[in-house]
Amino acid sequence: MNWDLIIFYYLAIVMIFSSVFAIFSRHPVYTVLLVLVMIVHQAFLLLTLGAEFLTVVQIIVYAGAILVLFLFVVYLINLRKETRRNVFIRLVSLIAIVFLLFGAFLIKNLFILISLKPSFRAYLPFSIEEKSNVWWIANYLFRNYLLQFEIIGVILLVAILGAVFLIRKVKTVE
Amino acid sequence: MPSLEQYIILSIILFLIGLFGFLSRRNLIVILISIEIMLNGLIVLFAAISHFTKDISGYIIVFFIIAMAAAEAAIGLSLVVLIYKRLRTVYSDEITNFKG
Amino acid sequence: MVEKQFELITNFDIYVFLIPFLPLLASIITLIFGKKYFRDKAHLLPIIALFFSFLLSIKVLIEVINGKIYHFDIYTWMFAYNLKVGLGFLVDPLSAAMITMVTCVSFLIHVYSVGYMGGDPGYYRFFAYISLFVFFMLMLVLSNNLAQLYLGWEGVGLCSYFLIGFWYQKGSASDAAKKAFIVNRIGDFGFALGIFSAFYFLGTLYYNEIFSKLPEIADKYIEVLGYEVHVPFLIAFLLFCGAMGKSAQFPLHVWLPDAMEGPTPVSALIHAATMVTAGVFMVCRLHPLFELSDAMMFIVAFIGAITCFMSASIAPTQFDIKRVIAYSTLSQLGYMFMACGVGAFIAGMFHLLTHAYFKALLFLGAGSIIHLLHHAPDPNDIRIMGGLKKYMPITFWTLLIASLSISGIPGFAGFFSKDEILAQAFFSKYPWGKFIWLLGLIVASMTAFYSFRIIFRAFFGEFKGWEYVHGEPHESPRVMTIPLIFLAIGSIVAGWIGIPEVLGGKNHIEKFLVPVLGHPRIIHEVSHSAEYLLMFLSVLAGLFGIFLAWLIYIKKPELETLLSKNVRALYTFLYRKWYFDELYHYIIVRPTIWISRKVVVAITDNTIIEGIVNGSARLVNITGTGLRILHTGIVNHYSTFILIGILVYLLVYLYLK
Amino acid sequence: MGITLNFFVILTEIIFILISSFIFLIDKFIKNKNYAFYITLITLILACYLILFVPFGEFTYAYKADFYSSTLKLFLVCGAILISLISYNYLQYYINLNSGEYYGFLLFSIVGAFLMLSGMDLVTIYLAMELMSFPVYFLIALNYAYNRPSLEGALKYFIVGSLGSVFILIGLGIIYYFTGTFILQEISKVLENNLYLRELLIGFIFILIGFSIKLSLVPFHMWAPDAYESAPVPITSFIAGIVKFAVIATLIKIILIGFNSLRIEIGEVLIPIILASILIGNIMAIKQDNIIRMLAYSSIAHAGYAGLGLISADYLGYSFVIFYMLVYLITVIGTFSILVFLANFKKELLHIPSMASLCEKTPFVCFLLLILMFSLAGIPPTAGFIAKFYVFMSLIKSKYVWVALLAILFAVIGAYPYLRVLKVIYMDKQEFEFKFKYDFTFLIPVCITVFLVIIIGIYPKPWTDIIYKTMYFYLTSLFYTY
Amino acid sequence: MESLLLNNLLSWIIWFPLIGILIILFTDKKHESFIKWVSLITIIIDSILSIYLLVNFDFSKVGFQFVEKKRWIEFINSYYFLGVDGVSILFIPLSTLTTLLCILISWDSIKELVKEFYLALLFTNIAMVGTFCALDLVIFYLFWEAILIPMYLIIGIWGGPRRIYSAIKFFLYTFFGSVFMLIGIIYLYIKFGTFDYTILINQKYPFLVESLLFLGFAIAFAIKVPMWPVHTWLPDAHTEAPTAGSVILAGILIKLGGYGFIRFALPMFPQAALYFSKLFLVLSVIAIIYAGLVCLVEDDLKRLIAYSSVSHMGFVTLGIFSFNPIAMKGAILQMINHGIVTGALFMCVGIVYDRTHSRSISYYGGLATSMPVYAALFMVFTLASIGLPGTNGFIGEFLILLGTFLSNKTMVVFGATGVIIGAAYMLWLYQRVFFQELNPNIAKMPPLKINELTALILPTILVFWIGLYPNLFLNFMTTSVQNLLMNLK
Repeated sequence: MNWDLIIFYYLAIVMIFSSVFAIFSRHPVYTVLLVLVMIVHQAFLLLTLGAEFLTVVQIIVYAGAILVLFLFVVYLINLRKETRRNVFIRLVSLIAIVFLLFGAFLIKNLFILISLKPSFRAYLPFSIEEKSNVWWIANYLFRNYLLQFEIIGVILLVAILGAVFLIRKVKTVE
Repeated sequence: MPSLEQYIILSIILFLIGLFGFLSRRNLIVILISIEIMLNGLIVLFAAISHFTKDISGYIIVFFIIAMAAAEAAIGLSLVVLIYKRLRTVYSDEITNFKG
Repeated sequence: MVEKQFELITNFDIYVFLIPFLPLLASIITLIFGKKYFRDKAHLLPIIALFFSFLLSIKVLIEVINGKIYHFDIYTWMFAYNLKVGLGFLVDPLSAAMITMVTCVSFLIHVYSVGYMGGDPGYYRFFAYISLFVFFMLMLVLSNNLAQLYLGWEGVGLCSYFLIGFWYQKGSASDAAKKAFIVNRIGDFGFALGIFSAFYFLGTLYYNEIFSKLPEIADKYIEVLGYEVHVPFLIAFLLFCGAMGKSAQFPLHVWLPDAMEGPTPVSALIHAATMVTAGVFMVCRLHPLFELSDAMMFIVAFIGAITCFMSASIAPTQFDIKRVIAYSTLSQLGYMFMACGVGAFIAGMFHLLTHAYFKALLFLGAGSIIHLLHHAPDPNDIRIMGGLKKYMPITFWTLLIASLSISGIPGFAGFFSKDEILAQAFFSKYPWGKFIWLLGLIVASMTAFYSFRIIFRAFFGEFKGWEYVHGEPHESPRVMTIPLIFLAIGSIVAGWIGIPEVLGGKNHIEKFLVPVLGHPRIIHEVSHSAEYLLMFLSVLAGLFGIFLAWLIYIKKPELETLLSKNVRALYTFLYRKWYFDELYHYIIVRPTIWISRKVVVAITDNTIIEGIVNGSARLVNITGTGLRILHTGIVNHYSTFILIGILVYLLVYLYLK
Repeated sequence: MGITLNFFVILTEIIFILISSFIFLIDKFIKNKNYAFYITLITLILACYLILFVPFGEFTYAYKADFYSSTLKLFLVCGAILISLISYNYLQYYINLNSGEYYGFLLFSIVGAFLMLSGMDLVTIYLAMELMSFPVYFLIALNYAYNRPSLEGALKYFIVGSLGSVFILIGLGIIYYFTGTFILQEISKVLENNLYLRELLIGFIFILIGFSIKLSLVPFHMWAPDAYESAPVPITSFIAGIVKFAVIATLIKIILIGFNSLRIEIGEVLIPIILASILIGNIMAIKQDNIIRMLAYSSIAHAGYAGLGLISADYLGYSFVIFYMLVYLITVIGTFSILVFLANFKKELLHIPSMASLCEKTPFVCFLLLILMFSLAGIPPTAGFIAKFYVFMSLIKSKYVWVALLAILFAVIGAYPYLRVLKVIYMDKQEFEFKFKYDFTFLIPVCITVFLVIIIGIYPKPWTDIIYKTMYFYLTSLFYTY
Repeated sequence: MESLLLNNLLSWIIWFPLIGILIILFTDKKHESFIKWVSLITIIIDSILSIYLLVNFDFSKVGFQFVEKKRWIEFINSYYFLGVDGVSILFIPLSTLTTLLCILISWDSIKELVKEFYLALLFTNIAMVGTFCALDLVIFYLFWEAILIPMYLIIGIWGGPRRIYSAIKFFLYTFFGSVFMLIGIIYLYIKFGTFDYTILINQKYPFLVESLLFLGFAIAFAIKVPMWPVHTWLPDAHTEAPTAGSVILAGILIKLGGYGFIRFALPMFPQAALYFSKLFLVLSVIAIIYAGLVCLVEDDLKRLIAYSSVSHMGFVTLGIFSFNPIAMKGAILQMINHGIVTGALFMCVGIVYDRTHSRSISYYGGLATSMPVYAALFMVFTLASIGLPGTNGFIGEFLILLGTFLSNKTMVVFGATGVIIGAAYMLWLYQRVFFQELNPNIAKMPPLKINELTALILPTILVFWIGLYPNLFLNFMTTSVQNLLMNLK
């Protein structure tokens, strides 16, 4: 048992459990915080995959921006604990059955799929040793993926404009 | 070094957990968070493939996914806040004005 | 059948053409303009037209006697591949004799109607219809092919329908009209099939071609429902079905008595003299076909015999004067068929001609009485008549002549024709001839009995209908009595054209018709003494009937009630006309209506077929309602359905290849 | 390997983004909000010009302006012009919605559609699809000014849409795992070598899920009626017409360029879903009283009909799919412009039973609606029939007679909802006051669309020709290397 | 000039009402009488054109005449291909005349949405004539289905109390049928790459395929005819439609089914047609008797006549499927006859319905007293309907039954009972409506108006014309039917 595996298992177990607890927790604040735990662990997982840049982005964007946003909203809405009410939707058992069917299906199929190891035809081979991960990402992001990058920019613009626009006071007619 | 399969299994498990939350919770905020969990599962998937195939595209997709997650969170949360303001609820089974 | 001495004329002949078309023209003009312009002069045009028709037909008759035969088409009516049918005329001795009789009798009846129908709101209509009828009757008689025969056949039926239902406000009249038409239609069903099969086997509908092709089918058999059937028999039988309908023979006779709802001249013209004899005419016209099948001849004779006996038995029990005469018509028609059935076609035709006169006379005479009593609730009831002899002498005497004629008293027309039939039946080469003769003899006395029953009840005894008559009962106007007189003369004289050679006559009619109808089918050695004996027996039978009537209705009136009381069952049976109306009502009409209403409409149409149609619509609707319930409006459920959709995709994926 | 950064090629999109950003910028300062409409109109007309005259070419691997995408973009822009006219008409009566943002979001969404049509790799297509969808969420939500529950429609659309995007990402992951690329051309190379056919098929299926959600095929359809009903009426026509058109055109493009070897299997996978869409869309449309909801279900069914061409797995069939969607786009714009006309008078008129005896008030409008409804039902001599006819033809050509038979039987059911609308309009009676004003923003779109519906119905040749040519372009260029 | 007309005569006849439509379309709905006159004149000219077509028809020639073939959708090899032969030629004047009668009969009885009504009628005319002329299957289907639109409106808007149900039922029922044909048409195209009728009739198929194709076409036509188990749309539609609608339905629409059988189903799939002919004969006979029985107990005037249509069309299909030239000619002629007679009967019923607003037979009685001219004309049509010799009904039934007898005797024996039942119900109807005591309900009936009288006189003339001199009409079809059946054998 080498360290790589131990770290991986640790991260994986924490991620899984924190997300499970997040899903099952009654209070949204706990959910958000548990997801925060999961996301930080995932950032480290990305590190084990040699993606330093993404680790940073993950921490900054996910933990720093998105989850904080969630937390804000949870506090803004100021929800009571869902003690007296159901956590889950009606007919959750039926949903669960469908979900389990789907999960079984997915896992079974994916197992078959990943057992077929593709002969990796590395399309754009790179070696981390030569240049850093950040260099490669930057290089591709602003060349091959320039358009997509621009689109992402526009998407974020639209999202922000939309969010602002919606929350802004629109005159309503009742 | 863990193998690609292990990463993929982890990603599937995360995805499924997120999916279950997405399907079963009434709270809209939790549903949105579940989307984030699912996306995280996918991040693991892409990063792992990218890592093991020595291909940069996967990382870039991860980058895009994170950005998309931010955008979706912004939209979703603004809708939730608005719904809370207008309809005084954040539970999906109470928002059933349209059906049938 | 046309013998050598005849000259065949195949060119269009305007005189022959005008015989039927003058009445048609008169009819159309009267129908269209009658109401507005002619009103009570509506009779003029038809009568004039018919008079000219009559004259023309006498001209044509003379030409035929002089040895001409007309056979031509006006134009091709239907032409489809090997089917070619024209509207055309065949004037040979048979049709010449018929048209003369038809135009003559109808002319007289037209004249009579002027008086009888005077003042009726539908006066113009009546004359239009009756002229139209004459047109169709003449088309029937003159036709040279089966399709045109069918045209006339249905046409006279139509006019009969109009005229029976002439007083359409009366429910019974319109019922009777409808019944007549439909019963006729049943017969025509067979007739049409007969035409089809004739075409099928012979490939033509023209008489002359049919006759020339008959030998081809003489020994042909065809399988029908597993039985080998003789082809001539099949064709003849189907055609005879039509005759049964039109001539009101045994199973289809029910319409004729009801048809008496029409005005009396109509009964006289259509339901006695002309239309109902079309069946006999048709059998005579197609006699080569009928003769090919002995079985068919038997059936003709048998049906005739049944009808003859049945109606003769019903007639004495009826109180409606016209019905009695109607049954007598039935009986006489049966006689004619009996004659045909034993191969005595000429005798049948002869009886047809004489019968036209005396039966028309009977009806018109009865009409004269009815005219007198027309304020009575039921003017036809002989129970309110009586003692009219002194008030209506002309009517009495003419009616008496007619009754004597129908009873077969020597010297009158009926005697000659009836005697001819009986004699030829007795000597017939067909084995059932003797039986027919015997039955004919019995019926002859029955005929005499009920004929004189009318005479005795109507003209003797006390008049019982005072309350319905204003002042004294009186004779009918001259316009009615003159036709009576003419018909009375006809009832006597018409027989003289067929005085048999035994009695020193020339038997013109036989000579005249032999080229068409052939010699009587009798065994060869016929001794004169036997003929005399038969003649004596038939006269005796007639006299016996008259005597019986005298006994019951004049001498001992109590006998009548006694009889009806003592043999109650028989009497009721006869009085209810052998229960045929009830039989048909319960066996055919009611079940048909019941099946239509309960099975066809209620079950099949509304429940099964509509059920499937509307059911599928309802199924869609229910499915929609169910699906709406699934559509809960909860977004989680939506996502779940998406998951299901994915599962569907994946399942299909799994089953690929 | 050269990467071309020819910004001239994406000029249209750039101008769109710039102008819509500009609208957002200046919106605060202009009182009369109609300016945005005119800017939009000018932009769209400019776009027509640009699409016609900007040369074909590529921008990195991700974008390629070619005959196919340009032609379809042209159709989209024409549709968008009509929709903006409808919107103008609508917003005159719903003033609270009348703001620059409305048009700004519309333009953003159109940019997304353009990028989708031109996108040559899956990532671009995925992102462009999101770009197309996000403004629509906002536009739906905007309607809360008049209809508070309309937030619900936006939320449902959003949640379902984000689930769809997640599944698309899974699909991308699987494809990436086996091919190492997202570029369609490269994927097709892998497939041509008969490698990982089955694996890539499942990857495609996951992508298909995202597209199915946007197309609202049956089990993925449940958001559609809710979203349609809550959106402002012109936006509904946008979702039903333009979004679907773009999505299905893109799907065909993906199949043609990337998954050409798998198209028969893709067709087979689609069969149950497509049939269910037609059946359930039609059945549910019968049960609706709100005409927009009815049209939502009908749009589900129509997506199904268009999908029949995908089942046929035939190039001709694909061109018929596009033709079908084009006809549907035209018809739906016409229909919705009439609905806008009605909604402007009174919102309740969108309730089908309350439309009774409308024909006595505005026989002209009802006549136009009649033609459009028969076109939707697929009765000749309207365009709807020709479109259906072609689709069935391609299906039968591919030996799916039974599918065609079932689909066409469902079409019989599907005629009923439209007949019902006509029934209410023409045959039911009620008393109500109706004042109307024929505005040019109403007359132009409705007359153009009805005219097109009839013209295409009678003489479809030029339209099918041009669409087939766009497909033919791909068929000949399929084996070009980049 | 004349050649311009003659070369495109069919197009002229089909599209001429378009002029009227355009004029009416741009007329304000207030000018009702203008609209009426425009449509009347349009149709009169169209009728004259169609009679001009008859006059110029050369009935000795085999094959199609007045052929027009222009490119339409080359993409799928479909042409704007028109032409007439002896089978279809008579239907064209019949269609225009029927529309003419409809306009006359609706002159006063349509009071609301006048403009739309005449638009719909003219549009129907276009579609009807087009259907009879089309030789390209796509064009045919286009026209065939296009009729549904105006008919749906005519039934649904101006119809009786249950009009909506009937209109929708009519629409969906017939639509249901024709989609099978559509599949068949497409299949033929896929197989042979053309929609050209003249090419398609010469093709050979495997028997199974042929049977399926035949059944697909036959379902469409059988529903339109309508044959027995699929007839239930007809009573509802006929009953609830306004007079003009009933007349068009009875006069032309259900003829399309029979025409389709003769033109398409039989020559294109001869073996299958022969194979299934027994079935169709039996169905025809069932229709004849069954519908007759329904008529016996029906109290609704229009419904009765509607069911009688089913019965009469049973004769037509009987004639068609007997594969006999005489019966085939009879069937075509009977379709014309039935169009005239039943159309006229519906007009008659419409005339009294306009006055009393009752279709119940028991509501009437003794009508002959109050409306004698009307009663006489009704009698003419009744007689024609029951096939009395001298009227046109006889010629048709006689030829059908005679021809069928040559090929199938049993069917005729059963089918001919329909003649009896027909007489029974029609005469009973006549008796209950016109005879008997005058019902006080209808004591005061206004006499026939001039437009109504004109509309009834025209069919009366045709009834006797065809009845007494059918050769004029039979000659048109001789060559074509012979040719058609020659190809069948």
